[in-house]
Amino acid sequence: MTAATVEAPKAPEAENRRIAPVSWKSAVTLGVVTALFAVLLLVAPHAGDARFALSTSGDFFIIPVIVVPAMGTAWGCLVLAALAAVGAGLFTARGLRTPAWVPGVAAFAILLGFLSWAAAGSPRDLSIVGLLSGAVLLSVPLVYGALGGVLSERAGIVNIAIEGQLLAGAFTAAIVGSLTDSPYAGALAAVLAGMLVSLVLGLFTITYHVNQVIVGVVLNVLVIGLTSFLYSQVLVPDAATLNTTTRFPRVGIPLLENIPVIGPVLFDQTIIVYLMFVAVGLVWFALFRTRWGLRVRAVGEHPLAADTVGIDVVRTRYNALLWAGAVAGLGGAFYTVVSLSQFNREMTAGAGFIALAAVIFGKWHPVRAALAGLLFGFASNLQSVLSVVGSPVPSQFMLMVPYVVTILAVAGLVGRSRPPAAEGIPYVKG
Amino acid sequence: MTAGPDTEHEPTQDRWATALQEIASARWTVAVGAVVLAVLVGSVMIAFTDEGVQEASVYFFSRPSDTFAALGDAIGGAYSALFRGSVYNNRAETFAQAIRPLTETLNYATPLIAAGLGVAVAFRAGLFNIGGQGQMLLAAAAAGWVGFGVKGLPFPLHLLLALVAGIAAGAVWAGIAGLLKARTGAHEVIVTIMLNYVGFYLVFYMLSTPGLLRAPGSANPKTPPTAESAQLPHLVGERFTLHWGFVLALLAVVGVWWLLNRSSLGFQFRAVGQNPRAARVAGIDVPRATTIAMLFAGGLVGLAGASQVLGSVTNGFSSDIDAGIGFDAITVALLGGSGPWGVLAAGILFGAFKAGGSTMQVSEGVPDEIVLVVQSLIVLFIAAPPLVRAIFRLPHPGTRKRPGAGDRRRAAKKKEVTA
Amino acid sequence: GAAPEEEPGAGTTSAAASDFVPCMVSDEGGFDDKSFNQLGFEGATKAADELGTELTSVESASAADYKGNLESLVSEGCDTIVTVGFALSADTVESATANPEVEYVLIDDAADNDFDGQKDAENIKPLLYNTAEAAFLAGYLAAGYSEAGKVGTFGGQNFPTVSIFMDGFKQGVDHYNAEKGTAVEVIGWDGTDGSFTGGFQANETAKTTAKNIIDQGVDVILPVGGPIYQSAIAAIEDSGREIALIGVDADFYETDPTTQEIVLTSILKGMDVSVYEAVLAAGQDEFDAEAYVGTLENGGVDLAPLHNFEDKVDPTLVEEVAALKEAIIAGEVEVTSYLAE
Amino acid sequence: MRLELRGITKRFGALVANDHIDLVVEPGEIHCLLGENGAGKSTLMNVLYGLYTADEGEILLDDAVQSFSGPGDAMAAGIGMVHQHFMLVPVFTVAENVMLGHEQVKGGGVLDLDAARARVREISARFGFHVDPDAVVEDLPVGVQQRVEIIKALSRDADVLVFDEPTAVLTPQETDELMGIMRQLRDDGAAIVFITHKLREVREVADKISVVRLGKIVGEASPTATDAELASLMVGRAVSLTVHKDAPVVAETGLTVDNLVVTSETGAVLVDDVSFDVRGGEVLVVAGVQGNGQTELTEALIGLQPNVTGSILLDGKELAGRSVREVLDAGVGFVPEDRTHDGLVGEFTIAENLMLDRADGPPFVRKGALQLAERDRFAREKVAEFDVRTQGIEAAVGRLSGGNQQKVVLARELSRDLRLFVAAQPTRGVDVGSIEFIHKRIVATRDAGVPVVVVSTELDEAVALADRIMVMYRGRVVGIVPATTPRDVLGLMMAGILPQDAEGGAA
Ligand SMILES: Nc1ncnc2c1ncn2[C@@H]1O[C@H](COP(=O)(O)OP(=O)(O)OP(=O)(O)O)[C@@H](O)[C@H]1O
Ligand SMILES: Nc1ncnc2c1ncn2[C@@H]1O[C@H](COP(=O)(O)OP(=O)(O)OP(=O)(O)O)[C@@H](O)[C@H]1O
Ligand SMILES: [Mg+2]
Ligand SMILES: [Mg+2]
Repeated sequence: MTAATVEAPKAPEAENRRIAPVSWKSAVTLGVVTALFAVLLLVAPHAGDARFALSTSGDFFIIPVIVVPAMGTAWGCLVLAALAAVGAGLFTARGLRTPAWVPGVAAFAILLGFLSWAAAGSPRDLSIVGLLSGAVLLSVPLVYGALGGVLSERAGIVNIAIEGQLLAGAFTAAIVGSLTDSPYAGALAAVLAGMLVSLVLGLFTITYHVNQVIVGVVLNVLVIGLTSFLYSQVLVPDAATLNTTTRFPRVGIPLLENIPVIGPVLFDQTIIVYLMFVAVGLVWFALFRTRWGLRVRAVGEHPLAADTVGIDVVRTRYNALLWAGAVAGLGGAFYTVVSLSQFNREMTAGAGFIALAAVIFGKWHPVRAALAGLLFGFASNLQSVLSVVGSPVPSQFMLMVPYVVTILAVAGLVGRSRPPAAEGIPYVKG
Repeated sequence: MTAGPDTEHEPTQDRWATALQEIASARWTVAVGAVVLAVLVGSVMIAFTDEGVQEASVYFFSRPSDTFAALGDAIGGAYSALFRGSVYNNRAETFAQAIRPLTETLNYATPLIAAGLGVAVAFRAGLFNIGGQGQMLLAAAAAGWVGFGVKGLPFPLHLLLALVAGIAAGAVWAGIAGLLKARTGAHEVIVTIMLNYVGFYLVFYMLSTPGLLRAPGSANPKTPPTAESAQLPHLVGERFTLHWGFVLALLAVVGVWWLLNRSSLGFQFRAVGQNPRAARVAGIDVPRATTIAMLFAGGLVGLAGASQVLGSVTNGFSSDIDAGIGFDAITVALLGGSGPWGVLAAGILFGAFKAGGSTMQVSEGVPDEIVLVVQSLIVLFIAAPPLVRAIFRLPHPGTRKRPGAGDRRRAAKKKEVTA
Repeated sequence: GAAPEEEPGAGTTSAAASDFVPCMVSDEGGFDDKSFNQLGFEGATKAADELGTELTSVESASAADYKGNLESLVSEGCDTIVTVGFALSADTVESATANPEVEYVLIDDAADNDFDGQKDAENIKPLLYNTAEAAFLAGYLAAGYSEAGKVGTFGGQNFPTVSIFMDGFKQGVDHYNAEKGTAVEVIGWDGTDGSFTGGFQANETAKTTAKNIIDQGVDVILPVGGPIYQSAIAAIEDSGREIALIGVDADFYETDPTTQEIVLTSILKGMDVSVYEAVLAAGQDEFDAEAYVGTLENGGVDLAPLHNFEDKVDPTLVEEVAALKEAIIAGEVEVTSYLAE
Repeated sequence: MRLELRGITKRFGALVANDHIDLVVEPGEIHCLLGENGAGKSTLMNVLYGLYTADEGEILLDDAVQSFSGPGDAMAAGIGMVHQHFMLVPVFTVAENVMLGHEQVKGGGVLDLDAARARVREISARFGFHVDPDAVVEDLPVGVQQRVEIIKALSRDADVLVFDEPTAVLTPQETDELMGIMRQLRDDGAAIVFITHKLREVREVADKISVVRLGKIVGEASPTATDAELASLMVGRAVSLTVHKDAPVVAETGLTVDNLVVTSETGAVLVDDVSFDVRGGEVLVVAGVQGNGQTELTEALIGLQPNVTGSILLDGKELAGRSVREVLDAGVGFVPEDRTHDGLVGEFTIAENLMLDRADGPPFVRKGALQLAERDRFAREKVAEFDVRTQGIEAAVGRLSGGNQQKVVLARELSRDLRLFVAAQPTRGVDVGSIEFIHKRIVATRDAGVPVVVVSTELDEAVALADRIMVMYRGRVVGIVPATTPRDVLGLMMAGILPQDAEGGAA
């Protein structure tokens, strides 16, 4: 060894001086949203009380209906949100990172204020339980679809075909569920159908190196075409035997289901919903805690590096993709053996694309993607609940709510998200 | 060490074999193979639905010839109907009627080409525009509103104004996604998907509201017809629906070609699309390029929307005026390799399917989902030449030794070395 | 199976072969929309069968197809073309003007696109249905039947052909309240706007919309819009409560036997019958282009029998509904709707 | 283990990258492979490692013929490789990267990260590395990433080890350490293949040298051969290894940087209160271990860093806070450190890349339209002038070898009217022939009166090119010293020791 045995510095930046980052994004977003809400309250004030119902009949104890003066509450919430916005501004000005609870408080205040405003003067109770449980149900296919998206994209395969996987799952579950009279068989068949779509996606993208976006887009069209064709040619003529399923029953979890608010929302559901919660955890665990997940992520980030350590890139990608199809297919089963007892043409109606958005929104992380799906479900049900309570906003604008909320959340709070590095690039061996 | 040994002692003996091999490994043979494969699958589906085939197959074993005859009838009938409906109607009495299908094809192709270009331009700038639906709806709303709402303007002026309004509306709707991406990093895929829904409900609201888009006096969510002075004139005479929108689409093809290949802006789009980091280092304003690219993309999709309400659907429209073109445009753009000429060809192919699909349904009772299936299979197979080659046992291009790129490079180097 | 005898010139099987060509084009909903496309298709098919011919039909995927599809039908030599809905109205008028020798039947629209109160082409027969009248009866019945004092409704999209049901229903409830001094509430429609699922898909969105209405405590629900009633049924099942469903268009008790246990009644809109009659008349060279408006009076709209609910509904209420029907026919009780204006 | 390659031939299409190569590496031997860019060294090693399948020839280990269907087989047979381009997953931690492919698991496939951490620590300790097993690789300086590569190869107890240009991104000290490790491994009986472009390293560590040219072994050399002999054997002609430059003719005007501070998005201070000036006709080399703020300094000069305070005056005009476009228009030429990611658009042609930073004005753009004739004329001229080895100006730049890619970037930047030239690591990974050329061009630029800033981690290069040397450590300037400063003093400065102390310490 040479004389100069100077110890190389270890990670030099570690001891570097730090100056705080200055990002005004969350402060500005909060300010803008608060201002918009203020404008709403000024332009369209609403007299009367707002009534919130928290309990359902099966609860351990009954929380009485909460009645609040609507405008007072709304203004109070506005002040709270404004304070949060100012707080975020102060944090930023002081060069501190705005803690997550600040936008949290603001979001909650605005939501509550908006609910009060919208429900003002209505004689009807706004059921919080209904709002939340509907949100969970609306998000089920989105969450499954998003998990499928996360699984395949983590392995480096862009999954535009979630819509096709959901639809194929829904269709197969309907036929098999009807023929066997068993929702379990239907769900299993849906899993296989989702895997079949994945297999085709894999064949073209992994084996034949076709552009992943093309294949995804086209597979959606193909599945829509095939299921619609079979629906009109096979299911409709013989609906009684081929398109009438038994649905999964709801199975309440004893005791837990009687807890007010969260009991009926979380613990009185069908097995597919419970499985969804389990699946979120499992996908997270599998991706980040197991050998399988490490290899899947390696293949999605740097397939050549994975290859150089002896990982079979092609097999790993197929494997992840098949799991993705299985999960998304199961989500499709929700349509025909949980929600309804039959299949209808194009019944997924774009849910796969919303799920795709949730994948990106959730930054390719299973838990965050699931939360994004839940947020979307919540916003959808919010519009529905408010229209029932009798909101003053035209129905078309209420129907926009989930989409606008998503845009605001992505632009204002999430920002740039980085996909797995090798996503979309076929792996061709030298 | 350069070219393989076979070049020297390959005799001139078999020119034919060489020629055949070259033909067999050409790209268009793959395209033909793809179409044949897709048509085969479609045939199975047609046979499956055809009553004649079903009836004959019941007694297949006692008289199989019937089944085959029925099969032939059904499949031949369906595909000849597809041809009759999209290219040339040999059953027509007059020549004008006979070529009507071709004009229909071009008519259907018009918005597909324009919107396909919109998706392609975004693609080249590294952006995935799934928002065609929303952009078309907004464009149709704006062009339609000018087209029936503005009174007293003379013909070309009114039309021009309506066109500009439509293109601008499409551009703005896509521009929102571009701006958000540039400013906040919000992923354009999310934003464009969401804007589709927002656009749909917004347009539906306007259609439901008297004084906005809804026809006065009507209770239905539908607009009044487009004023004569704002309509795109017929291109080849009153009898054909084909209108000047097709010419606009062709101009857009040329324009996009120029934009992408000959203009500074297009160069910047492509640089940003291929390598945004290098583009930034080279002084290109990436956020600006992103925003402008989305504006262009939306404007082109807007042209599709405007040409629909000013040319094809002039009797007033409702909230389904986008007709799925926003999504078909993605396939068209991808099939066309995101290049203007490819988009033109793919747009016409898809237009032909749409035009022929109707005739297939009408005269043979073939459900038009089959067209969807055949269409998507063609795209899949065309995109995967190795698969098609494997199925038809076509030779792989480059199995024959040709003096290749590397050879020349090496040769150059060698010269340099020996010099 | 055994092969049939080979017959020379086999092709048409029916002896009563006719050279009349009836045709039909759907709107974007397609012929299995469980609504007007489907019922119109059934009516037209039945007429074609009876005439010994076959119905030539084409489904539109979107508005852009209407013109081309009509064009295809005309060039296939159709004699009578059935079209569906306001969306096809203008294109039907255009096609009818260009082809005066062809007869057109337009379901659910007046073919009056310049709003002068006259249809715009001579050879179109518009079929209209003042369903508000029947919905009025349903509303009255529901109000009387409801023990909770709350009834609900929701629709696919806020189209007049959809909201006419919801509005008539609400008028019926209001009438009941006025008569009886009760305060039965209608949830989901306030007279101008209400709860809509945003589309005509039977899916989770439709189901949660139904569920949210059910959560308000209603015991009668009226879903309007093709297959979305299936979502309502699923929501009713999930609620575990006894909630009655009111069908629309056809008698659900007969068309969808799975509903027999819960369907209180259906608001009938006789599209199948009127289309059948119009096409049959055309096939027998008796086409008349007179606009047809289905009302309680001519039986074009009606309330279906109560079937299983016969014993669950107070007989006096049934009598009141019958009397109300007569009163509406006689013009004593006014039902407003966009068709009655 | 004894490694023998017999008649290895590897073709890419019509191109023969390896042409019947025979090579024997004995256990306990360090075998150096020399050759210019694109000679086929990496290809040969990738064949050995199972990444490529040879078209002809066989691989023998201890005289047993092997058939590898992938790197997994090669690793199982005892071959380890440190790749020229890092084979690390950037978002993984060090431990995850090291364990990838041979993970230790607890029950049910659950990763045993503790075992992996322990393994990393153990190897680090054995070879004197300092690597935190939980650090995320992309946050690490390149030198540390290289260590992770080495740990990865070592963690599998390979008998045959391939090091493909591992020193390109290392500092002299790090290089010395690595060579120490290689010797240690050799003494333990490993057979080692070592690829490098740096002749000093070859002579220091090689037991045997084989020279590859155009896919063939063209000869062996002894470790005692001179640099000039090795260089001409490699390139096939005589190469001048020293930079000829005259005494600087320094102008009055130039670049003045005052109190420059650059902060990252997360708030780390990357360049900490840096001040210096460079005058026209002078080369300032910024030396230092990779990751001490040099990259960020150059990026701040060009306007690529968002959070910058302080002042950057060029000929009296303020550049801080300007956009990249404005800085380029002020006459700044810039060669980024990472040419493939920051300097070139790989899918673009050579001609297009040559106009990349002049895409919105004359001479290549008029009235918004590209001037293709002008562009192609310019491209042909520059390809000839800079001796870019290519089939033509329409060839995609991504297909060029590294050295030629670098020439394209240089050609583009040097053909504008420059008032300042900034080049980061201009010769990294480039063969001696190309280095000679690049150095000549940089000196010519200086002689034309332009102030030049060159960032280099290469001491040889720094000393050869510089008129003055500025050493950076942890974002700060340790000192600005004349080019004649002794190497060991510079080495100590690069470790953060102030010049006066360093001179004492080295003496
Ligand atoms: N994946 C590939 N596809 C086609 N040709 C390739 C590929 N990889 C290498 N080559 C060819 O093989 C030749 C040898 O490349 P290789 O990477 O082995 O060079 P090298 O000697 O390692 O050069 P350097 O010193 O720059 O690392 C290249 O010039 C190139 O022409
Ligand atoms: N896909 C490809 N097809 C054909 N030739 C290729 C391909 N990829 C690379 N090459 C060739 O590979 C050579 C470059 O090889 P390589 O990437 O190993 O460069 P290099 O000289 O090793 O540079 P560096 O040392 O910076 O890695 C070029 O000569 C190019 O012609
Ligand atoms: Mg190499
Ligand atoms: Mg190389």
